[in-house]
Amino acid sequence: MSQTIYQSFGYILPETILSVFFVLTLLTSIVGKRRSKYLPAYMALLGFVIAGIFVLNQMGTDELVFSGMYAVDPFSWFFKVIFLVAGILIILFSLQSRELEATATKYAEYFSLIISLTIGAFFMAGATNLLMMYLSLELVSISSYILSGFTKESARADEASLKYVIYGAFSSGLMLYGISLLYGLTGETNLYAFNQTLAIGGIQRITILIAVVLILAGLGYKISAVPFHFWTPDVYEGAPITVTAFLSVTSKAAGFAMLMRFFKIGFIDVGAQPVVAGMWEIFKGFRWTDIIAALSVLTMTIGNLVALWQTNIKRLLAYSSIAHAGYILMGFVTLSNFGMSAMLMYFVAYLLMNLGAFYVVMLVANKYHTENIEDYKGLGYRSPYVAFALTVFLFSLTGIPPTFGFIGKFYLFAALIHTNYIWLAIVGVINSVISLYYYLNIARNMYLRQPSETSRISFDFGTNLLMTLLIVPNILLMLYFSPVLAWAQNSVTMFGIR
Amino acid sequence: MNLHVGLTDFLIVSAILFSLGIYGVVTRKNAIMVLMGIELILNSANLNFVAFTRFGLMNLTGQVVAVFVIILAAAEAAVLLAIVLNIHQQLNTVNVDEVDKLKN
Amino acid sequence: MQYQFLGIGFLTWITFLPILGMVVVLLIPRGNANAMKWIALGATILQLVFAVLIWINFNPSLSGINDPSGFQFIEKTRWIDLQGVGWFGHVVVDYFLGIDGLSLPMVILTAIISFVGVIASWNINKAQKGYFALYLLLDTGMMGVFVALDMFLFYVFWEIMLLPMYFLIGIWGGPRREYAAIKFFLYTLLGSVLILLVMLGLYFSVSVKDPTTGQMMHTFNLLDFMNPKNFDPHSLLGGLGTYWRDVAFIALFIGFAIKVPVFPFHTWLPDAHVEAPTAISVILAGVLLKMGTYGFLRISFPIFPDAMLKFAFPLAVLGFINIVYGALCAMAQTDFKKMIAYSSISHMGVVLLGIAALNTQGVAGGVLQMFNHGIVTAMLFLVVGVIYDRAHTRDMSAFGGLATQMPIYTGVMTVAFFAAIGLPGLSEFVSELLSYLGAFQSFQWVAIFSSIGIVLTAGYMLLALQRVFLGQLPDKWKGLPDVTGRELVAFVPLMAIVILLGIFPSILLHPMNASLNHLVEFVQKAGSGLMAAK
Amino acid sequence: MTLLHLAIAVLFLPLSGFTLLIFFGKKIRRSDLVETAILFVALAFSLYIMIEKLFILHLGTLDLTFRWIDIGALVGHPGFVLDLGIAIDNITAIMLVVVTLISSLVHLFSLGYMHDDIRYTRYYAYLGFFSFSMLGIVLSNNILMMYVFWELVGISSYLLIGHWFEKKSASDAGKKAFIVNRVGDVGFFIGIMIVFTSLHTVLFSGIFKGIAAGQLSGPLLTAAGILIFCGAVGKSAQFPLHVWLPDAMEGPTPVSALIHAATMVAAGVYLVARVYPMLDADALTVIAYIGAMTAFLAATIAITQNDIKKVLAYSTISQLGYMILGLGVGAYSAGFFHLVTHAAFKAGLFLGSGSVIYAMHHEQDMRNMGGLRKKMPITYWTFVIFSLSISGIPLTSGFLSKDSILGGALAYGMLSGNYIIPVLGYGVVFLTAFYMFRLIIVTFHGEPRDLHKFEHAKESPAVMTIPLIVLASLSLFIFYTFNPFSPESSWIMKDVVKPESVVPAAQSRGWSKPAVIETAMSPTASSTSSQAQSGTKSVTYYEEALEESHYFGMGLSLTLAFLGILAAFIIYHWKKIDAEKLKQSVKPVYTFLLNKWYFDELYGATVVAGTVRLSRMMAWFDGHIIDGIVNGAATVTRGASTLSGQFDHYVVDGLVNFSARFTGLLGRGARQVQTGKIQTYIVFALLGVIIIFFAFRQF
Amino acid sequence: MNWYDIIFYAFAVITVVSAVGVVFSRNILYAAFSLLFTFFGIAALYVLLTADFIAVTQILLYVGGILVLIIFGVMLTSRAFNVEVKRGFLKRIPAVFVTAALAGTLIGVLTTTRWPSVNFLPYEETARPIGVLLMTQFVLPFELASILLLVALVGAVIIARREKEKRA
Repeated sequence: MSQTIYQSFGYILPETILSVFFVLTLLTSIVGKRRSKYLPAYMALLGFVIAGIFVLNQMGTDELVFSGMYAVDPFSWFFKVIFLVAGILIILFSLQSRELEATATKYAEYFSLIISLTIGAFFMAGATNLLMMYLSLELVSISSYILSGFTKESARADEASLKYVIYGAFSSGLMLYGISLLYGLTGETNLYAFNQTLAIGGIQRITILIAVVLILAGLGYKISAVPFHFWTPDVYEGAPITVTAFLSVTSKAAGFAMLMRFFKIGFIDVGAQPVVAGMWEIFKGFRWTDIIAALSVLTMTIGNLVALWQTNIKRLLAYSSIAHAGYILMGFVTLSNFGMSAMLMYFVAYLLMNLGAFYVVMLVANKYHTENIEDYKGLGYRSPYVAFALTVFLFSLTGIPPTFGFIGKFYLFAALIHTNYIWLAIVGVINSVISLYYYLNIARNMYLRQPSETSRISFDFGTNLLMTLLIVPNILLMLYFSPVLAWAQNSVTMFGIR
Repeated sequence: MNLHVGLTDFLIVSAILFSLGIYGVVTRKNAIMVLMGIELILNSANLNFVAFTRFGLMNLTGQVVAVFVIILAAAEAAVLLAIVLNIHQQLNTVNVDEVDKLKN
Repeated sequence: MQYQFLGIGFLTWITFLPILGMVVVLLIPRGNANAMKWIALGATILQLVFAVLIWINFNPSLSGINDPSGFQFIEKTRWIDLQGVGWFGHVVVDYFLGIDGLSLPMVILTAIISFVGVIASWNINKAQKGYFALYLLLDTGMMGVFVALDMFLFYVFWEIMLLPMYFLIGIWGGPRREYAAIKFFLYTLLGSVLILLVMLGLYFSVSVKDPTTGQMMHTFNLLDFMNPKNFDPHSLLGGLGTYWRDVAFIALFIGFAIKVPVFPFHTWLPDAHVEAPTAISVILAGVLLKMGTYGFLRISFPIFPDAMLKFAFPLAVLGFINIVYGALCAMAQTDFKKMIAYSSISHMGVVLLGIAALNTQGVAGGVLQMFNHGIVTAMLFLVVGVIYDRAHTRDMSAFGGLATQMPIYTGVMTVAFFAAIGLPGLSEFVSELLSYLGAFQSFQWVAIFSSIGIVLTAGYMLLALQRVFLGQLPDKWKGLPDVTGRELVAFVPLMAIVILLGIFPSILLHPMNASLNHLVEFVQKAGSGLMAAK
Repeated sequence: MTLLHLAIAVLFLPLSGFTLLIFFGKKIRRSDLVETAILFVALAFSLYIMIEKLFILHLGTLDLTFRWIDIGALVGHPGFVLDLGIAIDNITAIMLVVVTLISSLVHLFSLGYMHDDIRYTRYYAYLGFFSFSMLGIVLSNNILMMYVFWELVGISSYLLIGHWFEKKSASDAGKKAFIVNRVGDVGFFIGIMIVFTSLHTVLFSGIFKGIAAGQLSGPLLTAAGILIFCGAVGKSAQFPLHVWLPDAMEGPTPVSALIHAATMVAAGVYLVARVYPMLDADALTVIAYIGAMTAFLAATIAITQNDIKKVLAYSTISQLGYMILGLGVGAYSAGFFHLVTHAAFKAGLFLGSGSVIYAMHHEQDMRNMGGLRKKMPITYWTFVIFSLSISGIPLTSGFLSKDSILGGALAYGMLSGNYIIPVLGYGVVFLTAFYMFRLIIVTFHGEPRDLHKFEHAKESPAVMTIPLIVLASLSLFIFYTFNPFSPESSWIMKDVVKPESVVPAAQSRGWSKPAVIETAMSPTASSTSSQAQSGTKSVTYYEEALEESHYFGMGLSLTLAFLGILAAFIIYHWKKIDAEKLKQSVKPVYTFLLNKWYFDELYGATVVAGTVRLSRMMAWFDGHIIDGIVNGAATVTRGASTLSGQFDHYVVDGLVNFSARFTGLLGRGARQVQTGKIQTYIVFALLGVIIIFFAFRQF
Repeated sequence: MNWYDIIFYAFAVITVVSAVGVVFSRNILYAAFSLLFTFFGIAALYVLLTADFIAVTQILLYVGGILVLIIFGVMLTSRAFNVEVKRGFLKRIPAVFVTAALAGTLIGVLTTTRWPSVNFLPYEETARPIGVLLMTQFVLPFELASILLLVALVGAVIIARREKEKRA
C-alpha cells in the first residue's frame, strides 16, 4: 500500500535512470565529436536498456507511491514496456534518418529529448494525481514541440512545431482550467480521493461535466480524438518522420493511459456490484461512455474518410492514426476490463504496425526522396523487401489475418459484442472496410503499377534485419497471441481497483 | 468577517479572464499575442486554484498547484517564444495565419 | 490419429503443403521460373495425392455436421490456451481440423482445381516468383476454409485467402485489374467483417464445459455452436427464434452471400472474373464461390436452424433470381469471359435453390452442384484462357468458325458447354436435377419459375458456341494452333470427372450421404422442434 | 444371354461405335463401314428381340432395374433414392426394330450421299451417338432416364443439324432446334418433378402404381400429364413448338430422314404412348387438340412450300400431329401403328428427296427440278409408293394406320362432341394427298427447268437405292397384315394393346369399356357386342363408336385422298387451273401460308426479342442500377446526374468508385475543415467542447 | 460594502479591463503592458485571497520573467509596432460566437454551482507550509517540474539558437 516518501524513491528507479541518462546524453555533446550520432544514440539506448531492466524488475508490482501521486501498477507497467520498445526502435530508426543529418550538430539534444519524452510518458501512465497528470502531460508536450520542430531548417517542421505548441498550450490551458474546477468541487487533486468524494455524493454533476469536458479537451488532444485532432495531420506531416512515428505511438499511448486511468479511477463506482464479471459501474448519472462512444465514432470515421484523400503518406498515416485512436476508444466504451485488455492488446499491435509503417516510409524517403504516395509506384519491383514489409504493416493496420492487427481489432470487437455495443461494432467494421481502401491504395501503387524507373534499390543488411524484426512479430503474434493476451489481461489492474 | 464578496465573484473574474484568453488565442494574428492569451488562460486557472484554497478547503494543495502552474507557464512561454523566434528567422513572419502550408 | 504422414495428420499436410511450397519458391533465386513452376506443380500434385488418400480412407457411414464423433481425420490441439487471468475466463482457440461428407467434396475439388490452376499458370511470364508464392498461399487459405472446424480458424483462413487474391488479380490481371481487384477485396472484406461480428456474438453466447478443467468456458468450436443447449439463455444469441438470432443469421448470410455471390451482392464477380488471369478465374469460380455456400451449410444452417427455417423461402427466391437474372445477364454479354462469369451467378443460384429446399435431395444436389460447377466452370475459364492466350481478345463477335481450325479444342469446349447447359450424362445435370427436385418439394412455384433458367442457359451457351466456333472462320484466325499437350493435361482430368460424375454420381454422393441426411434432419428438427416449444 | 442383355448390347453398340470414331476416327480407314456394320448388327439383335418378344413371350414386360442414386436413409429419415433401368415390352420391341432399321438404312444411304463430306467420320460418329440416345429413350423403364436420353437425342440432333456449321443458317437452325426443344423439356422436367415429388419414384411401373393408389390425382395429375406432354410437343414438333423442325432441314438429308422424320420426332409420340395410362381425360383432350391443330397447320403450310425438304418437313409435322391426335382421341394402337408405318415411308421420302438432291447437286428448290422421272426411275417409283402411302391409299401401310386414327377421331368426335377434331383430321387427308402429289409432279414430271443440272442428273448408286427399295417395300400393307382393308388385323394393332388407364375414375374418360370386358374380349368380339346395342344409335363406349364409324370414315378418307391427288394433277400436271392465278386470287391466304402462319416472326417479335431485350435490360440493370444501389445511393445520384447528363459516368463507376466518391465527399467535407490555420482548429475544438457539453448536459 | 469589497472590485476591474486591453489592443506593446497590469491585478487578488506566497511568485515570475520574455520576443520579431495584429473581421465572427458561448456557459455553471464551502478561511501563513508540501507530498511533481524546466531550457536553446552553418 502507500509508501513513505523515502521508500517511494525505490519505485521510480526506471524514471530516475532515464532522467540520469537524459542528462548524460545531453552531456555527450561536450565529450564526443559534435557531429557523431552514435555516441548519444548509444548512450540513450543504454539508458533505455538499463531502465528496461528496472522496469522488468517491477513486473507485478502494485503500489501507490509518493503520497498517492504515482501508481506503479501492472497497468502502467504495460505502457512502460510499450514506451521503452518504442523508444528503442525510434532511436534505431533515427540512426538511419537522412532528415536528421541536416541537424547533425544536435544529435545529443535530439536523443535526450526522446528520453525526456519517454520520462513524461512514464509519468503519464502512472499519474494518479491531477497535478501529476498535468505536469507529465506538459513534459511530454514540451518535448514533442521541440522534437517536431527539430529540423528547423525545414519550413514544414517549423510550421509543425508552431502549430503544435499553440494548440498544445491552449489545450493544456483548457485542461488546467478543468482541473481547477474539479479541485474546487472536491478539494482534492488525488484521483482516489476524488473518487471517494464522488461516492459520498452531493456534487453537482453539471459542473463536473464541464470540468471533465475541458479535461477531455486536453486528453483528446493528446490522443488526437476528433474534434481535438486538428493539429495531428499538420504536425505529423511537418515533423521529421522518426518524430512523427514516436509521437504517433508513445505520446498517443501515454494519452490513452492517462485517459483510461482518469476515468477508471475517478469515476468507477467501487461499491456497485457489476452484472457481469469484469464490468465496471460508473457513478450513476454520468454518461462518459456515451461521450466517448460519440468521440470514438467521429474519430474513426473522420480519420478514415479524410485519409481517403491523402497523397502524402505521412499525412495519410496521420489520419490513419486518428482513425486508430477511434478504434481504441471503442474498447473504452465497454467500461469493462475486457474492453481495456482489448485496448492494451491493440496498443501492442499498433506499436508494431505503425512503427513499422513509419520505418518503411522513412527508408523510402531516405532513398527515393519522396513521401508522395504516387511515387511509391512500382516499389514492389524496385525494392521488393521493403515493399513487402510495408504491405504487411498496412494489412496489419487494416486488421486482416495473418497479421497481429487482426487480433487487435478482433479483441476490440469482441469486447463490444461482449457488452452488446453492436451498433458501435458495426460502425467499427464499416470503418475498417473503408480504411482498407486507402491502405490498399498504397499497396496498389507499389505492386499494381509500373514504376517510371526500374532500377532496383536495395537496403543494407541492418535495415533489412530491423525490418524483419518488425515483420516477424506482426505475423508471429497472430499465429500465437496467448502471451500478449495474457499480458494484456494481467495489465488491466490499476492500483486499488479490481 | 462577514463579506459580501465571495467565491463566486473570484470565479467570475477568472471565467472572464479565461474567456478573454481564449478570445485572444483565436483572434490574434501575432503568435506572441496568442501566447499572451494563453497566459491569461493559465492565470485564470491559477486564480481558481487559489480562490478554492482559500474558500473552505482545508489544504494548500491549490496554492502548490498554482506554483507549479506558474513555473510551467514560464517554461511554456520560453519554448513558444523560441519557436516563434525560429519561425521568424526561417519564414520571416510571426503571423499565425500565414503559417498554413500544411493543410487538408 | 492413424492417418498420419511423418507424424503429421493428413489434413495438416493437405492444408499446409502449399505453404511449404511457397517457402521453397521464395527461396529460389529470381530467374529460375521453371523451378518455381515445378515446385508449385509438385506441391499441388502432392496435395492431390493426399486428397485421394483422404477420399480412399474416408468412411462414408459417419455423419459429422454437429456430431464430433462423426468427423474424420480429426486433428485437434489447443492453439491458444490461456488459463483465466483474474476474472477473464479461459480463452481457448483450437487448431481443430476435420472433415465430414460435406467438406470432403470441397477438399477434393480444391485439390483438383489448384492442380489445374498451376498448369493453367504455366505461361505466366511476369514476376513468377511472386505469382507462385501467392498462388500457393491462396491454395492454403482455400483448403483451410474447408477443413477448419473452429470458427476462429475458419475465419483466419477465410481472410488469408483475400490477400493473395487481391494481388493475383491486381498484378497479373487484365486491363481493368486494379478496379476489379479492389472491388473484390472491399466486397469480400465487408462480408467477412460481418461474419466476424457474428462469430464474436456466438463466442459470447455459447459456453461449454472445459473437458480438462471442468469449468465453463467460451469457445469458437463450430460444433459447440450447433448445440442449442450450449447457448446461455440470457446471452445475445441465446434462446431460439429471437431477434438477434435473425439479425445474426442475416449478417452471416450477407457475409457468405457476397462470396457466392447472391444477387444483389454479385457485382464484384463479373469484374473480378474478367480481369483475373486464367488460372485465377479458374480458382475464383472453381473454389472461391463455393466457400459461400459451404459457409451456409457448415455454419449458417446448423447454428441458426430456427432462422434458417424462417428464411428458407426468401433464400429460395434469391436462388431463383440468381438463376434467371444471371442467365439473362449472361445472354447479353459479348465478352466471352464475362458471359461465363454471369453464368456462374446463374449456376450458383441452383445451389442456393437446392440448399434452401432443405431436404435430402435438395441439399445433396446443392453440394453436388458446388462440386460440379467448380469443375465445369474451371473448364470454361480454361477454355476462354486458351483462346485469349492465342488471340488476345475475348470478344465473341470477333471469332467464328474455330471448330474447323481447332477441332480438339472445340471438342473440349463442347463438353464444357454442354455440361454447363446441364446435358444429361454430364455432371451438372445430376446436381441440377437433384436441386430442382428438392426445391420442387419445398417450394413448388419457385422451382417451376427457376426452371426457366434451363432454357435460358441453353440459349446463351449455344449462342456463344455459335459465335465462337461455328460459322465462317475469319482470315485473321487462320493460324491459331490447336490446344497443346500441356493444356490438355489440364482439360482431360476435368473432362473425365465431368463425364464420370454424370454417369455415376454416386461415387461422390455416397460419401456425402450420411452427412447430408444428418444435416437436413438436424436442421429441420432443431429449427422446427424448438420453434414449436417457443 | 437374356433379351435384356441383348437389349443392352443393342443400346451400347452404337455408343461404342461413336467412341471409336471420335477418338480413333482418323486411324481407322473405313470408319463409316465400321459404324454401318455395327448398326446392322444392332438391327439383327433387335429383330431377334422383337420376334422373341412378340411371338414367344407375348404380353408382359421384361424389366431390369438398378439403383442409380442412393442418398440412403438414416434411421427415421426418408432419404432419397433414384432407381433407373430398362424394360422391354411390345412397343419397345417394335420401336427397337424401327430405330435400328431406319438407322442402319440411313447409314447405308449416307455411304453414298455423304461420301465427299469434310467431316465424314464425325458425321458417322454423331449418327452412332444419335442411335444410342434414341435406343435409350426406347428402352427406358423410367421417366427420368427417358428425359436423359431425350436430352441426348436433342444434342445429337443439334450436332447433326449443325453439321455444316460454316453456314450461318445451319448453326442457327441447330441452336433453334435445341432451344425450342428445351422449352418443351422444361415442361417435361416440371412434370417429372411433380411426379417424383408426389410418388418418390420415376419408374413407369411405380408411377402407375402410385397413381392407381391415388397418391397423385386431381389438377396436379392433369398438370403432370400435360407438362410431360410438353416434352412431346417440343420433340415431336407439335404446335406451338413446331417451328424448329423445318429449319432443321439445314442438316444433311439422311439426317433429316433418320432424326427429323422417322425416329427422334416420333419419340414424342412414343413418350405419350409410354405415359398413356396416367393421362386423364383433360390431358388427353388437350393432346388431341394439339395434334389436330398441328396436323392441319402443317399441312396448310406444306402446300405452299417450294423447297422439297421443307414440304417433307411440314408433312412430317402434320403426320406427327396425326399420331398425337390418335393418341389423344384414344386410338392408342393406331397412333403407334402410324408411328411405325410413317417411319418407313417418311424416311423413304426423305431418302428419296436426298437421292434427288444428290442427283441435282444439292439443289433443293422444286421449281428448278422437273422431268426426273425418266432419269431416276427407282427413286421415282419408290417415291410414288411412299406418297401413296402417306396419302392413305389402300394397299399401302399408310392407309392402314391413318385410317384407324381417323376412325378413332371420328369416334371421339361422336362421343365427346368435339367434331372439330375429326373435321380437321379429314381435311388434312385432302391436303396431304394434294401436296404430296404436287411434289411428285413438280419434281419428276413435266419438263426439266434447270437443264444444266438435269443433264448431269443420274440415278443414285446402289447404296442409296437399296434403302429406298427396302423402305418402299416396307410401305406396303403386306408386312403388317394380310388384309389390306383391315387395320385391326395387323399384328401391330394386335400386339400393341392400349394400356389400362390408372387415373381415378372421376378423371378418366367415361367411355372406355369396363376393364373386365376389354381384356376378356378380342376386338371383334367387342364390336359384335356393341353392334347389338347400337340399334339406338346412342353409343356409350369408344369401341362401339369406332365400329359405328368405320366404313363411313374409310370411305370419306379415301374420297378425300383421291380428290387431293386429282386436284394436284389438275393444277400441276394437266395445268387446267393456272397455279399462279390461283395464288393471286387467294393472295392473302397464300402469303400467310407461305410464311408459315408467321410463327417465326411472331416468336421472333415476342419471345426471342423479349428475352433478348430483357437480357439486355438486365445487363444494363446490372451494370448500372445494381452496382449503383449497392453503392449506397443510386437514386440520389440519378436525380443529380440526370441534370448533369453524366448518369452513366457516375453510376457505372460501380461500388468501389462510387462509395469511394460518396465517402470521399464526406471526407472532402471533413478535409475542408483542415485549413492549415491553427486558430480555426482551436475554434473547432472549442466548438466541440461546447457541443459535447450541451449534448450531454441532460444528466 | 466594506473596504475588502471595494478593494476587490477595484482590482477585479483593473484586471478585467487590462485583460480586455491585452486582447483587443491594436498595438502589440500596448497589449504587453496591459498584460503587466493584468498580472499585477491578479497578484492583488491573490493577496486578497491571503495567498501571499503565490502573489509574490506571481509578480516575480510573471512580471519579472515571463513578461520580460514576451517583450523580448516582441522586440526581436516585430519590425514595426503597428502591424495588423488581429485577424480579419469575418474570421473573428466564429471566434466571438464560440467565446461568448463558452463564457456564458462557464459563468452560468459557476454561479449556479453549490460549492462545497464558501467560508473565507482566516489568514494563515502559506510560505512555509507550501515549502513543506513541496518537499513532502509534492516532491515528485517537484522533481518532474525540474526535469521539465531543463527540457524547456534545452529546447528553447536549440530551437532559438542561430546555426553556425547557416551563417557560414
